[in-house]
Amino acid sequence: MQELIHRAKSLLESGEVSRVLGWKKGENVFDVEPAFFATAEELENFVYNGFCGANLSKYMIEASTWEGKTLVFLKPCDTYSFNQLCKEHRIDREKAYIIGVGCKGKLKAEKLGAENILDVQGAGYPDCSDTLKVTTLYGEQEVAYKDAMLERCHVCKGKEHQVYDELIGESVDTCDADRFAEVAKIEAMSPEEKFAFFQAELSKCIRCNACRNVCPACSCRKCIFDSTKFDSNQKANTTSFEEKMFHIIRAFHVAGRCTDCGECSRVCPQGIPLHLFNRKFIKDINNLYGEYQAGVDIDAKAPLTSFRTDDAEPGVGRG
Amino acid sequence: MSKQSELIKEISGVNPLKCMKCGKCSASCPSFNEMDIKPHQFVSYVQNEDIEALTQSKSLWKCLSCFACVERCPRGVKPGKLIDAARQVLIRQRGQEGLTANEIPALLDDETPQQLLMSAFRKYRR
Amino acid sequence: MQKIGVFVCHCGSNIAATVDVKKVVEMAAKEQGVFHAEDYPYMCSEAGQSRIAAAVKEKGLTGIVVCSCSPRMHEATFRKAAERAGINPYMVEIANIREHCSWIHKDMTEATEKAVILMRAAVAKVHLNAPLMAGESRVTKRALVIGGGIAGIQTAIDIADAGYKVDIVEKTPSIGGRMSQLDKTFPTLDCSACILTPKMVEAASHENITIHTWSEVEKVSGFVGNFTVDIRKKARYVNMDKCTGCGVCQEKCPSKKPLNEFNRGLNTRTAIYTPFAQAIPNVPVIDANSCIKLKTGKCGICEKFCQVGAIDYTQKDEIITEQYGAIVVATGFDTIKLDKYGEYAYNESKDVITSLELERIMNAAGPTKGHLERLSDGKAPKEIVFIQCVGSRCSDDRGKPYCSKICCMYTAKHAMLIRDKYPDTNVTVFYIDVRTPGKNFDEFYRRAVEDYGVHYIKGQVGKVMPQADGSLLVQGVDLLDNKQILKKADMVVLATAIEPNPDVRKIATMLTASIDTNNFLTEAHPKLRPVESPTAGVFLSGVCQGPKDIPETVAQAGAAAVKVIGLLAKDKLKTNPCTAKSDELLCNGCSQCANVCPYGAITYEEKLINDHGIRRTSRVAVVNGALCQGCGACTVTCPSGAMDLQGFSNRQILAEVDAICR
Amino acid sequence: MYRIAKANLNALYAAIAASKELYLPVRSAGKTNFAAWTEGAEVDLDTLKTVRSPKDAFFPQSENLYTCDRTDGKISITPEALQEKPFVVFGMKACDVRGVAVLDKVFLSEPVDSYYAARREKGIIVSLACSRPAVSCFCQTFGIDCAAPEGDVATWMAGEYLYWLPQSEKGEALTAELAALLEETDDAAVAEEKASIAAICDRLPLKGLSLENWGAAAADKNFDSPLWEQLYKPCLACGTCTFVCPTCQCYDIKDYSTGTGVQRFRCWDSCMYSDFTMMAHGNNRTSQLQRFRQRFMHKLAYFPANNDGMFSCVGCGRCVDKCPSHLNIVKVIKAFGKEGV
Amino acid sequence: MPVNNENWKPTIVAFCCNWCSYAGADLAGSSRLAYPADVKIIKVPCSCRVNPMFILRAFEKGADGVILCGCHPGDCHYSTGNYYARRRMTLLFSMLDYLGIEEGRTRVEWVSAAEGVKFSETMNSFVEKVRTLGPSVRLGDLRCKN
Repeated sequence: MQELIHRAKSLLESGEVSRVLGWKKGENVFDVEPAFFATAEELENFVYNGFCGANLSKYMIEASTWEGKTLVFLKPCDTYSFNQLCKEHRIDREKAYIIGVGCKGKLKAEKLGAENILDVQGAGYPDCSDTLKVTTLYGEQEVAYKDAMLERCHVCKGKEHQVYDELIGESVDTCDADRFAEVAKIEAMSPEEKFAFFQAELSKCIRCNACRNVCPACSCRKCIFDSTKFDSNQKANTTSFEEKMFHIIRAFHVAGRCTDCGECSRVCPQGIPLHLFNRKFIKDINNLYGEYQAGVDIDAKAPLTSFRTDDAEPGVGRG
Repeated sequence: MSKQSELIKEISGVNPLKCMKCGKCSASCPSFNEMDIKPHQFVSYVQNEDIEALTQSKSLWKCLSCFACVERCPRGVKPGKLIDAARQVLIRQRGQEGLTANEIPALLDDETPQQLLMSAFRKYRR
Repeated sequence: MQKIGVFVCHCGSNIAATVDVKKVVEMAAKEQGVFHAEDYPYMCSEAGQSRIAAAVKEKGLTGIVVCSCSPRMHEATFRKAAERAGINPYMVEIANIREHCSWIHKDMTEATEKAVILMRAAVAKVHLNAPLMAGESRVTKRALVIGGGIAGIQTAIDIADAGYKVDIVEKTPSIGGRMSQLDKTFPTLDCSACILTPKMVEAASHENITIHTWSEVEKVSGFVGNFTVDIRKKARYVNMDKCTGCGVCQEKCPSKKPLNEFNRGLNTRTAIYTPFAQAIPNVPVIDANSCIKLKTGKCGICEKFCQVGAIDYTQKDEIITEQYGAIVVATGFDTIKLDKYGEYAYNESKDVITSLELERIMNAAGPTKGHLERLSDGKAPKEIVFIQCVGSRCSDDRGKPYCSKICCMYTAKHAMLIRDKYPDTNVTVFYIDVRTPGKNFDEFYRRAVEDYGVHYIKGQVGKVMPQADGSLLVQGVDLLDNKQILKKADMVVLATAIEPNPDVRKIATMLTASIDTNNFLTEAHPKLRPVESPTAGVFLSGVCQGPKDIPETVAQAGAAAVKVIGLLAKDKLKTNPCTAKSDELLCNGCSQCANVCPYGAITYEEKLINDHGIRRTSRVAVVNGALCQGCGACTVTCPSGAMDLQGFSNRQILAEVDAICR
Repeated sequence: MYRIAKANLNALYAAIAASKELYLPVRSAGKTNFAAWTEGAEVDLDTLKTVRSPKDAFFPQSENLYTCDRTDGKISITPEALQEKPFVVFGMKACDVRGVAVLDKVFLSEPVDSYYAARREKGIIVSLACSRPAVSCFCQTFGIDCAAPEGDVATWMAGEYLYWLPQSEKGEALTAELAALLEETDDAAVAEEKASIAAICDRLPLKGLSLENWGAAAADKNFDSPLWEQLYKPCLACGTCTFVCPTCQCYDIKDYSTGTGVQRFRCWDSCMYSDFTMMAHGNNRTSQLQRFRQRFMHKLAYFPANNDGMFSCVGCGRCVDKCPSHLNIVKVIKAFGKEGV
Repeated sequence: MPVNNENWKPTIVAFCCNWCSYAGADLAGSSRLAYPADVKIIKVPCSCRVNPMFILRAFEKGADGVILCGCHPGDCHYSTGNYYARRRMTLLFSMLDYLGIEEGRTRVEWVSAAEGVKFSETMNSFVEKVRTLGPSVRLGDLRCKN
């Protein structure tokens, strides 16, 4: 971590970058927040540990409009989003100096009992340990690092950075599950079971829009659900199948653009597994139109803005 | 409306209205000269609901069910199926009075084509 | 807030017999924003249109809903009426209560309910309609004719005579098309070449006509008035400018195996060849697939003998790009393949031939130098049987469901010519019907029967059986005699069905012109616009639109030319205002819309945006209204809803959905 | 003081639900939220904080106000019926009960919001002491004692019993209705539980959180502080903090087209949203900094200025737990505290 | 929720492209090929104009089935529109299946201007299918009903 701070300071001092986009210490070990640092002094509060899950690519949209370059620290999975945003002309590559940071898996504080944590030992970077020692208000406990990881780290797309100016730090492969297993499990359910599952999950939705606002693909200047152009009075929620329209359309709008960064599921206050929507589309796209990973190749044709004359017909695989 | 003509249409699945009277069925038929009612005329009999004449005709038993007419008909009318259905109607009318398999050998003569025999056996076994 | 008038048409009894029009009027009057509702027997009539105008004036209407027949029928009529009445033509919406309602439903209550809902949907849409202004686009004063047969030649000459430049693209080495393969023409028995070659020469020498033979259309973009076309000029390996057409190269060419396409493969030609003597241009091409030099690098005989040094083995295909205001499709036809008709033994016997092959046999320049001979043994046939409707009027997948139209007449012609030239030859024609609607057509047919003794038998042939002695046994039926006929013949001629040139599908796709299930190009209207394609700026000439004979083809060619001339005579065209439009306040500049636009109508600009007082410079999409054709692909790709389609906006369609589902 | 064995709670719920609507924390799809009680619902009194606060019971996320309909050219207006059936909100924590007091200030001051007033009148609050307060809790800062919650009835979980203390007329009436299930007992167990809770509260990391630089006086003082520029940056402009908050009371009024008319409804809105209070000319707060500042200034300065010093934060800590960027009101309070303006 | 009520009439929204399917519907009309009056057609320039939102909105507002008709692949008046529509609808329908929405409620059919018979047959079979499924509730918006 000191290496990151050191490097950031020297880039700031040399004037190569005007600011640094990274993570800042919070009140506790886990409540790190994304932050811009303008001076070496401010960088004293820089932190990079197992709780730095936030995907900073999204903040680069705004940073691209500012004078000068921004040094941004990107984890391997964040670089997919960065690329995708470059592809869509939302980020100016020239305005970013990217340090690709290593990743050994990111943690979900909730899995450690976030509301009672006083301290966590072993979540640092690069020196994290296999077992986290958690001190809570109500006693101490040990949790395997693996067991506290975000869902997305278990199905990690790999620790290769897709875009960077330099790389710092080592990574550990954390992938130990099939990315599409959950989707396949739901696909195998009966329609009634599927409906019951999603109804229970979506009924929790409070339409706080955290999933949308954290999503690098959902970075429309004005979301159609906020705009009057579609007559979509989506501020009120419904009682039958709450917020389905919002979540289906949101997933549809990011289909072929979603890099599966998993931020939506990370931030949902109600713990709705929102990645199941996006991953369903990714699975279908891979199956029907060939493997496609958004954010890998800036020049690749996106699956929903291209076609083949012998594409599958709608409803293929039904009944 | 003659029930029998409806029955024939139903059994055969033939729509006589499709016929454009080109005669290709009769031109293709190997038993043409044996027949009193010619293949291209079958549809007219069904359309005119003159099923009686059709079921009484020699043609009924002269059709070899070779289905050349079915194959070659440009309009998909399939006169061979019509005659097949006419036989079926007759058989249903006769009910138990029909020939039994045992009675057949006595009625055979050398000129009866083998295919007709096979066709006949097929019907009688039902 | 719109003031809407609803006008319900009875269409005589077409609508009124099934839909309670009074009820529709009554319900319309209750709709929000509807200030006027009335019904009338024929809304499209002069009187009906006047009522609309009167209501607009009297009630100050701003929007109009006409409940009538399909908008495909009279939308334009009512838009014009609205314009005359002083409101924007795009403030009119049609509720289709005839084709989509009265004609398909029998129950009056049910049909009326549906008509009311369709009316409501149209009213809901009009509430959100906005006046649209047609833009203008320039017209390139040059036409392209695809296909150099008689249809293409005639169209080109007519357009050129009116003073406009025309290019003909022909994929074979020479213009002339099918007609150049014919011997004589019915019902006058003119020599085909004698009437065609002057036309070919006229086209070739016309100062306004450029002919690209041995060329194919590669790519078409743009729109009416402004097409951009890539033409592939295939390598000819002969320099057009140097060649004198002396023909020595063809005499000397050692590769003599390739089948002669012009003679329908009945004989062979050399690798370097001109398809026929009167070819235009009279410059040979080298068939790269059979040229020894091009295949193995050894030979070069033609080059050696060419006194002007016109042979150039290094030629490559060349793509030229041209601008056109209008495109005429004149791609013609071919005969169908007879592989599925085993009963006629076409593939078994050389003496079973198609009528087009007979044309070549009868032609003095053909494989038999014009002598009527059996191709198997060269003997003169004494018994000839013609079979009509081979593959025509056939509802299964072996043939075509339509009548090929020309066979009855050319068979009569063939029969007559044979009987005339070879009186000792018997000619029998098996027919289903003899169809002779045309000037002097039936007279012609009767002459064949009465004056030339052609034996017409009503009935079909079931089977043609080649015999060991080389003859053909024809089993047919005489339906009038009710007799089966077994006839020995020396030659059987099949009146084979014609089908559109197989290339037409590819061309139609490039032109975005629609084709029907038989691959014939579709007209904009089967009766009223028979020579126009539904795609603006694309016109139809000849058999590509449907079977026709030479006079009809020439007539249609002329008609297509007139339509082209009418188009090229304009300096500017009004463009469809129902185009996409980007809201720069919402646009993300992500380029997804541009990726799906088939017309390249979307570009991006860095623009200073004032968003309610907040200023920023942003990359935003800009739609070129002249290029946009209004498909709407971009609108769905746009996640922020910045891209919308005028005339079919998101809110308009949602309003229709709401009205139907309420 | 009354008590009921925990094992009997289902009977208690059933008895309440027999004549009233009953809302209480129910676990569903892995999360606990207030929901209507039904036979077989998985009641969860152990989870300290429901994801969203129980303010829905009085101020639902969306509610119809009235319906307009145009039939045969005539317009009719039908107001939504006011709450008539009595209901009980069971298991509200001390902070959430105070949250209702904050809402009262807004909706019960003139002009009184009749929909809210009806719900307050018909609603009975049965609060529950917090056995295990959490790290993110700071209700003490606002003078709230989570061991002695307010409400019509206060309850405590101790040992095998739920202890029940009516604290108002409504509470007494409810207790009377449930007399058959409740047995009288002394205060001993509750006193012990209160002491235990107090001991935990003493150890809470946010115990000493000071509001020194906040309150009515801060309205002008803190407005132009350069700190906001620092603080707001990570904010994603989502509404999580607002929608889990027990005191946020901003709403939007919208019309839902029924085809022949409209339903006018109101729904929660968030000052964090860019289209909050959007008007024809645009928005009166044009940057996220302004929107971010508004939320905290409202809770910590403007509200106290207009309501006799009452803060509109109750220290429940939900926003602290849920913010996707780990921004929160505590960081804001501290930032200005450090400054010591 | 299948209903036994014979009189129940589903609400069916059919989006038809202007060039092929709308003309196909016209042809069905001029050929007097009957199909249930439950089908209401909305004209769109091309199948690619149909936003998934329109389809969800229809269900939200009470439609029981939504069908999209366009030109046959390869025959699009705009060359490529229906290819995009095909991918979009394939994914959307797959998502709806995934959410447990009855699959018979959505359909895409390619109907050319010459296929009046196909149009009519398609509508007949689609309405029949939706009838067996009964009223749509899973995607409905309860605000519509109160």
